Amino acid sequence: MLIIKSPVEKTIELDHDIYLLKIRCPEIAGIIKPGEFLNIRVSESMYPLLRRPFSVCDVEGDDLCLMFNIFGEGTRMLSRKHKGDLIDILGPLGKGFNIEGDYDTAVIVGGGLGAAPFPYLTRRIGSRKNIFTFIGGKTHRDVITYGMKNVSTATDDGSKGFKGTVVELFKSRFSEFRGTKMKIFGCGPNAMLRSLKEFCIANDLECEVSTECVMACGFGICQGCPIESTEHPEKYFLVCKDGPVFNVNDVVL
Amino acid sequence: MLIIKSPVEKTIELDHDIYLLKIRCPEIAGIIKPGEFLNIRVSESMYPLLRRPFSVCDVEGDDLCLMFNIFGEGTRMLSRKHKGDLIDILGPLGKGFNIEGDYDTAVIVGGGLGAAPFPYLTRRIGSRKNIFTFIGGKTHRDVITYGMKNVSTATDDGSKGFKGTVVELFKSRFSEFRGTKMKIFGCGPNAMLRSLKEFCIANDLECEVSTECVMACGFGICQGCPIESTEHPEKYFLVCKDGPVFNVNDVVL
Amino acid sequence: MSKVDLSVNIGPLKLRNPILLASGTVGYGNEISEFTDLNKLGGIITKSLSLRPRKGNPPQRIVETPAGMLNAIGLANVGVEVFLKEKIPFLKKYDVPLICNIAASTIEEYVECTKILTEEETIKAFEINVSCPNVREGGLQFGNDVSAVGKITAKVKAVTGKPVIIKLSPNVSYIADFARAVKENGGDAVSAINTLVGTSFNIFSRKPKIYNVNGGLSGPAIKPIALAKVLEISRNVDIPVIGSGGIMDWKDVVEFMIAGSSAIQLGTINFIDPSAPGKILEQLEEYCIKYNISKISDLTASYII
Amino acid sequence: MSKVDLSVNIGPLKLRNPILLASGTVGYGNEISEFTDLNKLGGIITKSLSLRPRKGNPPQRIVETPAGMLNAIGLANVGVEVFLKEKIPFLKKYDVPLICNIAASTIEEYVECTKILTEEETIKAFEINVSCPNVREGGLQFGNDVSAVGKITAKVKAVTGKPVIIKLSPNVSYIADFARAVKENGGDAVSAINTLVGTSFNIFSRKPKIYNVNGGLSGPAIKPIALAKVLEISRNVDIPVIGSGGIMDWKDVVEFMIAGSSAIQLGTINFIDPSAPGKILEQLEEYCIKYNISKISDLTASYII
Ligand SMILES: Cc1cc2nc3c(=O)[nH]c(=O)nc-3n(C[C@H](O)[C@H](O)[C@H](O)COP(=O)(O)OP(=O)(O)OC[C@H]3O[C@@H](n4cnc5c(N)ncnc54)[C@H](O)[C@@H]3O)c2cc1C
Ligand SMILES: Cc1cc2nc3c(=O)[nH]c(=O)nc-3n(C[C@H](O)[C@H](O)[C@H](O)COP(=O)(O)OP(=O)(O)OC[C@H]3O[C@@H](n4cnc5c(N)ncnc54)[C@H](O)[C@@H]3O)c2cc1C
Ligand SMILES: Cc1cc2nc3c(=O)[nH]c(=O)nc-3n(C[C@H](O)[C@H](O)[C@H](O)COP(=O)(O)O)c2cc1C
Ligand SMILES: Cc1cc2nc3c(=O)[nH]c(=O)nc-3n(C[C@H](O)[C@H](O)[C@H](O)COP(=O)(O)O)c2cc1C
Ligand code: FES
Ligand code: FES
Repeated sequence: MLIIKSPVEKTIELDHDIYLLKIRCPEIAGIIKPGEFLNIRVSESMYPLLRRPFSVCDVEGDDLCLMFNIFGEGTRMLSRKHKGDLIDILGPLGKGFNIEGDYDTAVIVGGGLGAAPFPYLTRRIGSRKNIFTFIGGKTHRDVITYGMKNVSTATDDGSKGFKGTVVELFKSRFSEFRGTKMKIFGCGPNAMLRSLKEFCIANDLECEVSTECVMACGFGICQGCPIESTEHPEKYFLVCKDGPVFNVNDVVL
Repeated sequence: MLIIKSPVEKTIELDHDIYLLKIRCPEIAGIIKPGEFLNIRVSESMYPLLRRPFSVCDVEGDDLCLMFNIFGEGTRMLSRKHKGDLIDILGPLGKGFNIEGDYDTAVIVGGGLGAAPFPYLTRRIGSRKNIFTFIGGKTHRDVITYGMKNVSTATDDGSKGFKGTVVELFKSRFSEFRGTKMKIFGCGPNAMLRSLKEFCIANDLECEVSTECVMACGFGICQGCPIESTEHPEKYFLVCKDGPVFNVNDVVL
Repeated sequence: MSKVDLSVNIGPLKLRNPILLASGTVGYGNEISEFTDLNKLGGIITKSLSLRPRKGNPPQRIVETPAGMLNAIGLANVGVEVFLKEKIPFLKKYDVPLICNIAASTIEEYVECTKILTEEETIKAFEINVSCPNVREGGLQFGNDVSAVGKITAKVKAVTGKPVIIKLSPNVSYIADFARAVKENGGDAVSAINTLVGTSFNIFSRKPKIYNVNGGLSGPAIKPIALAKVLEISRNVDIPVIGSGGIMDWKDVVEFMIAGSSAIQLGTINFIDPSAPGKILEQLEEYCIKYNISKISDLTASYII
Repeated sequence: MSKVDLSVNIGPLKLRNPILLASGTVGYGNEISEFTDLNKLGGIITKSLSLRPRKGNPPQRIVETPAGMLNAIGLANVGVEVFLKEKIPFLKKYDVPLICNIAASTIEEYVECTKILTEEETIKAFEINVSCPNVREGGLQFGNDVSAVGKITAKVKAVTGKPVIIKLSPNVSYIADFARAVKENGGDAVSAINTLVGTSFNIFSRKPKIYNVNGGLSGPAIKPIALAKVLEISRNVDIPVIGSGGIMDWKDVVEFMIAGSSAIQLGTINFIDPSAPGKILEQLEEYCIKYNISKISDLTASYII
């Protein structure tokens, strides 16, 4: 864990209100793993007060990439950063995806901005495994496929790709993967993760999901980010420390 | 009184931490008078919460000029505005200097940033009267003579011009003005205004001073800016509405 | 005509919409009328009036704080007599319900002020300020004493037929107890909240920045506290609540109504943007249209807990 | 060796400097030790401990507000037993005074916890939390009841020879009354303030953002209120005060000391910048050098009013 002020390299508007921010930060770029996150102070002032958590979207050499949409005031301020502006980063934080292990096909399932951690996951898996990616959104505007491989898309309104949810899309294509040793990587809204979990349990698939929770600190001191544990109902996991990536069997979604 | 968002034309660092901000605002530039002020929202966010009052320093065609030093967070943010950034202005506010009247020599006495309203006063008096300007500061760094005519300077440490206060300088030069019909225009720290007042009363000089007070609204609705009245001790004047410029005899400094 | 019914009732007081301007943040209406059309507002509440004119506290009266401000005006006001003679004529030109806020140091003075003012037909209701933190006598002591608040309510009600709203202090443990005392003594509504007691020091001079030492904290900083107080009253006492404390935009208005407010007051925002009341009203109407809210009063206490 | 004497006394408790880390904002010290050298701090106060482990409230537990945050953690903690077994060993590695914060729903539970913990010599003092707004039983009710606070103080003092600090609730009209009750019952110091009760609603779902409905407001938004409470105690009761509420930098520390604090606690700032405690300490020392303050404790209650 480091706290470091690093200069913006580039701010790119990928799509309407969706941004990619590249920050030159070799210290963190060198050690961060897919699924881990950063807690970012978007302003030096007291407004907004708290840091904002963002998954590492990709690492390009010394550069950290974040992908985000303008949600509230904090992300709006972040979208206005220019080359050279210093960003106050706390990271790397949390536990990321485990990309090692006994599988030959990585299936990535992302909903909306839940796609954010997957470019880096894709890069780090590289060519060691097959990768299939399913990305869904409400409309074509919410489908972001930046930095991903073998992508199929789904939209609720059918405006791009399959008409339906991304989990339904995955189900409809599931037979293609019969016989391969799969591992599923999921990230997106809770409802999506819940239906992904159901499907993975029904089909006995290994699955890791990245979860979200409102956070104050991001590194375990505030107890602000509980998530129910399946095995230990008497206590919560902390999303920021024990997660944000969990084996889908370990948490109640 | 208008509320208007107007674009920055230029930000100039006049001296270390002293800035001149030019804002294109024909609506207010066309009507504002010397000594009147503007109440400026330096950020769209809630930080800082209140507007910041600034005298109009000069008017150049459609441009309003402000002169300020970096004092706290608000002025720091203002100093970082770039061409095209919109500034939320409330103005013109208050009662300014009365430049008409039966005098032939205008003597301007300013301390530190108290010089701010005088370039515009100088411009508006033009060549109709003689103008002599005395500007003082702690050291040469605090002496700002931008936009002024016939300037003599004083510094407490003697690092520029006369060694002593600006009022002492004025006193030492007072004999030069014997026989002329003078009007004094003062602006600066309270201690300076107090000694200016004493001198003007002792010598029966007409004098107007621009005063300062912490303000919330700037236009008379909060009652936040009282100044003691000499004639009516049972009630206060409001600096923002009844001032900021007062005849020196009317207020307790 | 608007498709949305923006009108609200505060007990017997009918207002065309829930937007009131808070006492002490609009003077007597003159200055703000340049920016917001008073004829459109739900109502305007005067600066606290006292029997005799008050000079108020010496400067410094205002301190900015993080997302808030402290004030210690000290109830500077022209007094009821000058108000009736010099300020009412301006307000009469507008078709806006006028609520007179009254401050006093004794119960008798509250009664006396009300008696004088109730004769003026332009005045539609009274807001009794038992909660100003900026005067030594009266003010706070009353506001933090349940039985005093009950007594003031009853005595003021006895001398006026017009609606009486009691403006409660937030500087108490259980504000619902105070709202209950108001109700039991015949009060028509409560306003919640007035400012919270706060202070600030100059670390170099070691003196309080505010001449009066303490001031009242207002602005967005206090919004979560104000919402909790409104909710507490709404869940415990059956009395209309006028919410206030840090409202900056239409979303805050909706939030205060959901939490239990029948109407709301705009205070500190007027200093920052005196055109805000008009804008907020428009945006509130747009919100109602967009979300199919045909009667805005349906929002009041619509929390799902 | 430093030229400035940064040491302070909180009654019988001697600290090498006035910077404490506030309960609930540093867990049990592990994580923050990566950013701030615990060996340099005045002390560290644990998350509130209860007799048995507590799971705490379901999410959402945190809401950001203007210049502040609401939390409703619900006193999630490992319980005294696990604390002694699993958390103390880490803290023992450091030379930092450890203050144990205790929360309970009954007076007996406070006493029981203190009895167990007082045996552990690493623990230098107790801070009794009578003011957590986030648990239904106990907590707030105690904190707003003068006689309960007095009783808890006396009973806890009876079972430990270590200094007992009572952490007061700000959700009261006259906090000095509570400080007086602490003093009269043998308490050694008070902490002021804990969080203020607040809430926030999602205006679309109309549900409270916080699962527990209310949360505790902390951060710079509450600083003026905290300062006024510290000052009130300092002017009325002769008992050491540990100040807290929105301290963000060394200037705030100085302001709290001037207003009457013998030491201070850093809370919310730790979430934003966990290296702040160390930095603030350095800046505080620089300030003392620059302004010729040879003993920092001279700042305490040095207000000029
Ligand atoms: C581990 C983790 C990784 C994330 N990665 C990404 C990412 O890669 N790209 C991206 O666009 N977003 C991501 N998010 C969500 C992102 O943090 C929020 O969109 C952002 O905080 C919103 O801030 P704001 O000021 O714009 O919104 P506001 O609504 O003004 O924020 C108010 C408060 O709510 C919190 N908040 C709001 N939305 C969320 C949310 N969805 N999750 C958690 N807290 C929230 C904020 O942090 C803040 O405290 C991630 C969240 C977490 C927990
Ligand atoms: C009528 C009038 C005209 C002014 N004209 C000028 C000018 O032309 N150039 C210039 O540099 N300054 C001028 N000032 C002072 C200027 O308003 C303050 O320097 C500025 O508000 C400081 O803001 P800040 O955020 O940088 O400081 P902060 O200290 O962070 O501000 C905190 C609060 O204190 C108030 N405040 C701080 N200093 C002053 C002050 N001297 N007077 C009034 N309020 C203050 C701020 O408005 C704010 O509310 C004028 C003040 C008044 C009342
Ligand atoms: C400068 C100022 C003066 C005030 N004067 C009064 C007053 O005279 N009487 C009163 O009842 N409330 C007074 N108030 C309190 C406001 O009416 C309102 O209750 C409070 O400011 C909270 O709302 P806000 O956060 O929207 O400002 C005053 C507030 C401010 C900021
Ligand atoms: C997330 C969080 C958890 C807290 N938990 C506790 C607690 O367990 N016990 C306690 O006495 N105070 C607790 N507090 C209160 C703090 O110790 C402190 O008194 C308060 O936050 C005010 O200081 P601040 O504004 O600097 O944060 C908590 C505060 C926060 C923000
Ligand atoms: S966000 Fe603070 S513990 Fe997880
Ligand atoms: S600043 Fe508000 S009345 Fe003068």
